[in-house]
Amino acid sequence: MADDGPTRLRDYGLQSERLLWPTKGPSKFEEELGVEELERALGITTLDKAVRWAQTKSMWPDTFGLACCAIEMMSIVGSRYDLARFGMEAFRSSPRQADLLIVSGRVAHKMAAPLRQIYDQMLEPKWVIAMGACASSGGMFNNYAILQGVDRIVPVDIYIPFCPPRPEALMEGIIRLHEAHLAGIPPAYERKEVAT
Amino acid sequence: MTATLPHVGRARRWPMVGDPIYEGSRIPKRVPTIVDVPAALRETDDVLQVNFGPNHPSTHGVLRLIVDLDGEKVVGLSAVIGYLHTGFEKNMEQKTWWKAITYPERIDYVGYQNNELVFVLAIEKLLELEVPEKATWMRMLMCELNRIHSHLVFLGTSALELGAISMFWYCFRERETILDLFELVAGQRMHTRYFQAGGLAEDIPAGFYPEARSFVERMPHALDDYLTLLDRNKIWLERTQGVGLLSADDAIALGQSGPVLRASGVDWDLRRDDPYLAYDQVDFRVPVYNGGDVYDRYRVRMDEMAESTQIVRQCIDRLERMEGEPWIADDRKVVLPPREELHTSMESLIHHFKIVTEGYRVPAGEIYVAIESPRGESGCYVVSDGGPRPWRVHFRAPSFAALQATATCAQGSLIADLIAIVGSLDAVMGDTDR
Amino acid sequence: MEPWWISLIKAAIIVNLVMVAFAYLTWLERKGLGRLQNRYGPNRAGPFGLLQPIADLVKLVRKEAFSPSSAIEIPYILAPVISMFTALAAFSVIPWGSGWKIYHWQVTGEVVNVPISLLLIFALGSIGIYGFIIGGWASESKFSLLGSMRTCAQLVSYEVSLALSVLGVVILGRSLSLVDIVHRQGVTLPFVIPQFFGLLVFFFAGIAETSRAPFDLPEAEQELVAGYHTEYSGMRWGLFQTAEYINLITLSGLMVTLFFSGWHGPWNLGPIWFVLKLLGVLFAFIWLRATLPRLRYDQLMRFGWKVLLPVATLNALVTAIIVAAT
Amino acid sequence: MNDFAKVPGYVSTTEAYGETTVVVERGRIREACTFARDELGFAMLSDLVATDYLDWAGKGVSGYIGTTAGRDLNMPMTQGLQALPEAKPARFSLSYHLLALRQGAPRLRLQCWLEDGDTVDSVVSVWPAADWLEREQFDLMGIRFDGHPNLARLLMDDDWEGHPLRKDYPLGGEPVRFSSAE
Repeated sequence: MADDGPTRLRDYGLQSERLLWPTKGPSKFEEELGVEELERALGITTLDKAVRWAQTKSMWPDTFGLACCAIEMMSIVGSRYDLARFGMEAFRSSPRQADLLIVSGRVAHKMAAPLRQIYDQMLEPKWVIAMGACASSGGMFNNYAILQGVDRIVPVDIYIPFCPPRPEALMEGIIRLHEAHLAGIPPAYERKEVAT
Repeated sequence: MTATLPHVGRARRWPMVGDPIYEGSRIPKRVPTIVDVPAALRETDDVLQVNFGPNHPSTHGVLRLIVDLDGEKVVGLSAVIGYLHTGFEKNMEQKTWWKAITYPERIDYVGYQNNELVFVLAIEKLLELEVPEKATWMRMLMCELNRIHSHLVFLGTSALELGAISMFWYCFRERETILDLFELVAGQRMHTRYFQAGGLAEDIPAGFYPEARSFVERMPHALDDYLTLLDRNKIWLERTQGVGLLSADDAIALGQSGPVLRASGVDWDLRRDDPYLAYDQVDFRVPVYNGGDVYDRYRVRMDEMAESTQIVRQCIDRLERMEGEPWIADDRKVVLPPREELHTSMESLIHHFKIVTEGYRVPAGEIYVAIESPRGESGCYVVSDGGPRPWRVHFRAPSFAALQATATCAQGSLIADLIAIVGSLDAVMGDTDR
Repeated sequence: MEPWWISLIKAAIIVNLVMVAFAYLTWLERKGLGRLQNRYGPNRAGPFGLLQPIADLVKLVRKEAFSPSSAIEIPYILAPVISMFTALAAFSVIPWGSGWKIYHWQVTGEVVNVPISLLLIFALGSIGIYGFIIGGWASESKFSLLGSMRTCAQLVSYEVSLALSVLGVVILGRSLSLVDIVHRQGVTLPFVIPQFFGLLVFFFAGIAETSRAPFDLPEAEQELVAGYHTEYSGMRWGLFQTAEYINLITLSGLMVTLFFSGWHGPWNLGPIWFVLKLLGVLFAFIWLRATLPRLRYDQLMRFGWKVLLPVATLNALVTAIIVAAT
Repeated sequence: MNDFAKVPGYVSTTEAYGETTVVVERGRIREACTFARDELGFAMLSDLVATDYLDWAGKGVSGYIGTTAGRDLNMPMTQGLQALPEAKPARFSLSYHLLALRQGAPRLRLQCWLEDGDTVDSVVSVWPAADWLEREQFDLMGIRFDGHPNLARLLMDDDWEGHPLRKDYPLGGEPVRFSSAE
C-alpha cells in the first residue's frame, strides 16, 4: 500500500487520524515516526495484537494531579464520564503499578525533577499524556517558573489542548492512545528523545 | 427553607444580630509552623523520616510534607511548598488589565469564580465603575455556586482520603450539575472568565433560571444524602472529631480565614461583616462551630453549602425580575461595545480596537480588596501607575494561610490524622504557590 | 477412601476454579462498586466487560519485571509466592459438595478431608501473612515498611479473635474437620442461629484479616501510597493481589462452611448453594468497601482487643457452658 | 486619624479608595505592628506584600484614563504622554494589611519604604502568620527580614538565583515561534 503515495497511519487502521485532507503527505507525527520504523513496528503478530488489546483495555493511570487539569482528571472518573468503562478506574498511587502518566497541569521547574522521577519509576510499557495547554507547551505561563512543555523531560504520546480540557477531550486523547497502540505505534519513549 | 440538618453531639450557635463580634487576641504563645522532633527522640533510631509528596495521593496536588514518624505517630513535620509556583504575579504585570482577568481563575482552580471576582472588583474599585444591579446579583449567584462546587470537591476528596470512597462519586455528581450551569452561562466548565470589569461578559442565557432552580431544589436532598452517609457513621465521627485541634487564638494568630476560622469558634464572615456585591440584601446565616477540629471544619462547609443554596435561590428570584436590564456598565472606555454596533458605529470600532489592543487605563493608586472565597479571605492587592498594565498584583491566598496551620493542627497526631488534617484545611496548591 | 490421583485431579480443578473465581471477583467488585457509585464499571473489554480480568492479567504479565536496586532480592521475589501458595492451599480443605459417585469411585466434595482442617486453614493463613510482611520489609521502601508494620500488627491481633470466634462452632460441631461441621449443620441447623455473635466477630476479624475496607490499613492508598506492595509491579504485584482476593474467597468460603451450613440447602443443589452463599458474603464485603471510611490505627487496635476479643471469648464460654449443661 | 499618629515611627497617613495607609519608619515596624495589634485591635495580619517601584514614573503614561469622569477627550491628562505618577520615596514598599475582627471589618495598611539591601524587622513574634509571608517576600522580592527564625526560600528552589518579582528580573520563558519557517 506504500506504492501509491506516502505511508499514512490510516493505511494501518488508525481510524481516528482525521481525514480532512486525504492527499496531504505524511503528518508531522508520521514523519517523526519514520516510515521504516512504521513498517517495522507495524509488522505485528497475532499474539502481539492480543497483548496490545489487553494493554489498551487495562491501562491504569497514575494519580499525578498537578493543577486545574487535575480537577477535570478527577471528574473523568466521576459517574458522568466514568473512565472505569475502559478498565481504567484503577488510578494507582504507586508509579510502579501504573501504565499511563497523565501530566495534568502546569509543571514548575521545581516539579520537573519529581515528575521525571515518577516517570522513571514507572515500568515499561508506559505512556504519557500531556493534559492541557500548560503541560503541552507552557500555555499562558510563558515565564520563569513554568516548564515550557513536559516533552522537554518526558516523552509524550498524546497532547490534549484546551485550558483545562473537558473530560471528553481527555477521553478522546485516551481513546486515540488506545487506537495508536492497537495500530502498532510504539510508545513515545521508543520514538522520541528527551534530555535526561 | 432547607431540610433540617441532624447534628451529632455538638452545640450549634447561629450568630444573631447584635451579637458581639470577636474582639481579637493577644497571641498568648508562639504558634509553630514547623513541628520539631524532640531532641531526646532525635538521638534514638526510632524516628523514620518520610516524604509525603510532592506526588502523593492525598496531598491535594503537589504539597510536600516531610514527616518524622515514631511508629505511627507524627513527631516532626514541615511543609515544603512551591512545587506549583507559576509566576502569576509576574505574568499579570505583563498583561493589560482586561487580559489579566484570565489569570486569577487559574490561581485557585477550585474556587475560580471568587478569585476572578476579587480581581475584577479591584479593577472596578480603582476605576470607580458603577456595576449594574443585574451583574452584581449574577456575580453573587455564580460565586455561591462556585462555593458549593468548591466544598463539594473538598467533601469528595477528603472523604475519599479517609476511605469513604463512594462520597467522591456522589459529590462529583452534584458538581457536574454546577459545571453544567457554568457551561450554560459562559461556555466553559471551569475558568469561565465570565466577569468583566464593569459587569458580565454576556447576558444570562435563556433557560438558565429553570436549570438553576432545579439544581437549587435538588441540592438540599443531596446534602441530606451526604449527611446520612457520613454524619451517622461512627467511623467517620471517630476519625474526625477531636482531631487536628486549632484554637480560636491560634487560628487568628495564624491568619486563618473562612471555614477554618469559623470552625475554631470565631464568628467571622466577610460576606456578613464587610458586605460586598449584594450580600447585605440576602438572608443567610454564618455557621460557626467551636470544636476547632476536622469534624467542625467539615460541618461548617456542609452548612455553608446549605446556606449558599439559599443564597442562590434568592439570587434567582431577584434576577428573574431583571429580565432585559443591562448586564454591563455603559462605559465605552472600559467596556467592549456591543458586537452589533461594530458594524454601524465608527466610534465603537475604535473603542473596541483600543480596548483589545492597548487595553484600558486604570488610575494610579494602590488598593486591597478582600472577599470571602470558599477557602476564606481571598485578597487582591493591586498597584496601578495609571497605565494599561497593573504595576503589581498580589493575591492574599487563603490556602497559603491555611497550610501554615498544618503543623499546629498536627501536633501529636497519627499519620492517618495528618491526612485528615491536610484535607480539612482544604488547601488548593495553586492558590498556595501562585 | 479415594485414590490419590483423584485428589490430584480435584486439586487441579479447584486451583483453576479458584483462580477463575478470583478473576471474576475483581470484575464483580469493579462492577459492583460501579453500580453503588452511580456508574457502569468496566464494559468495554468483551460483553459486560467480562474479558476485563483477562486483559488485566495479560497486561500484568507483559509488564517489565523489576526489583528495586536496594531490595533484598530473594525475600523480595519469594514473598508474593509464599502468599499466593498459602492462599491457594488453604482452599483445599473447604467442602463444596456432599460428594459424588463417579464410575465406582466415591469422590468427596473437598480436595482433602483433614481431621484438623480448621487448624490447617488458620495455620496456612498465618504463614501467608509472612509473605506480606517480608515483601514490605524486603523492598526497602519507607512506605512499604510502614505497610508491613501495619500488616504485622493488624493481622496478628485479629488472628486471635478470628480463632476464638469459631470456637463456638467447633464446640457445637464437635469436630475440627470442616466436613463434619457442615454435616452437623445439615442435620441440625445452620450455626448462624446459635452462633450469631460468633459470626459477627468472625466477619469483622475476617475483614481485618483480608485487609479489606474499612480495615484496609496495610495498603491504605491515601496514607501509605500502596502499603507493603508499593515497590512491586507486574505479575509479582499481581500475585499479591491474587493472594489477597483468594484469601477473601477462602475466608468467605470458611464463613459459609462454618455458619451458613456450606452446601446444604433446599432441593439439594450441592455446590450451587455453596457458590450462591459465597457470592452473598462476597457482596457484603464489596458493599462495605463502598460505604465505610477507614479506621485509624489506634481505633483498629482498640476495636480488636477491647471489643472483638472479649465478645469472642464470652461467646465461646457461653456456648461451652450451654453445651456442657445440655 | 488621631489614633494613627500615636503609632510608633509614624510618618504619614493617606486615605484613598476608602483605605487607610499609615506609613511608618522602617526601623520601627515591629513596634508599630505590636501597637496596631494591641492598642488598635487589628488582631489579624491578613497579608504582607512588597512592591518594587524600580523605574516607577520613569516613563510617561499615555492615553486617556478610562474613568467615567475622564471621558472628555479634550481635557488635559486624558490624552497624550502626560500623566506621570507621583514619585515614591524608595524602591520597595512593604505593606502590612491588617484586619480587625470588628463590625465593618476595618482594615489598615501599615507601610514602610526601603531601598535594595535594607533590612526590616521580622514580625513573626507579633503574628506567627508572618512566617511564610515574610519568606515569600524574601524569596520573590529579596527583602531581608531581621530576626526571622528561618529565612529560606519558600516557593522557588533553594538554589534559585535572583528574586523573580523584582522589576529588573526578566519575565523568563521562551520566545514562541508561530511560523513553520523558524
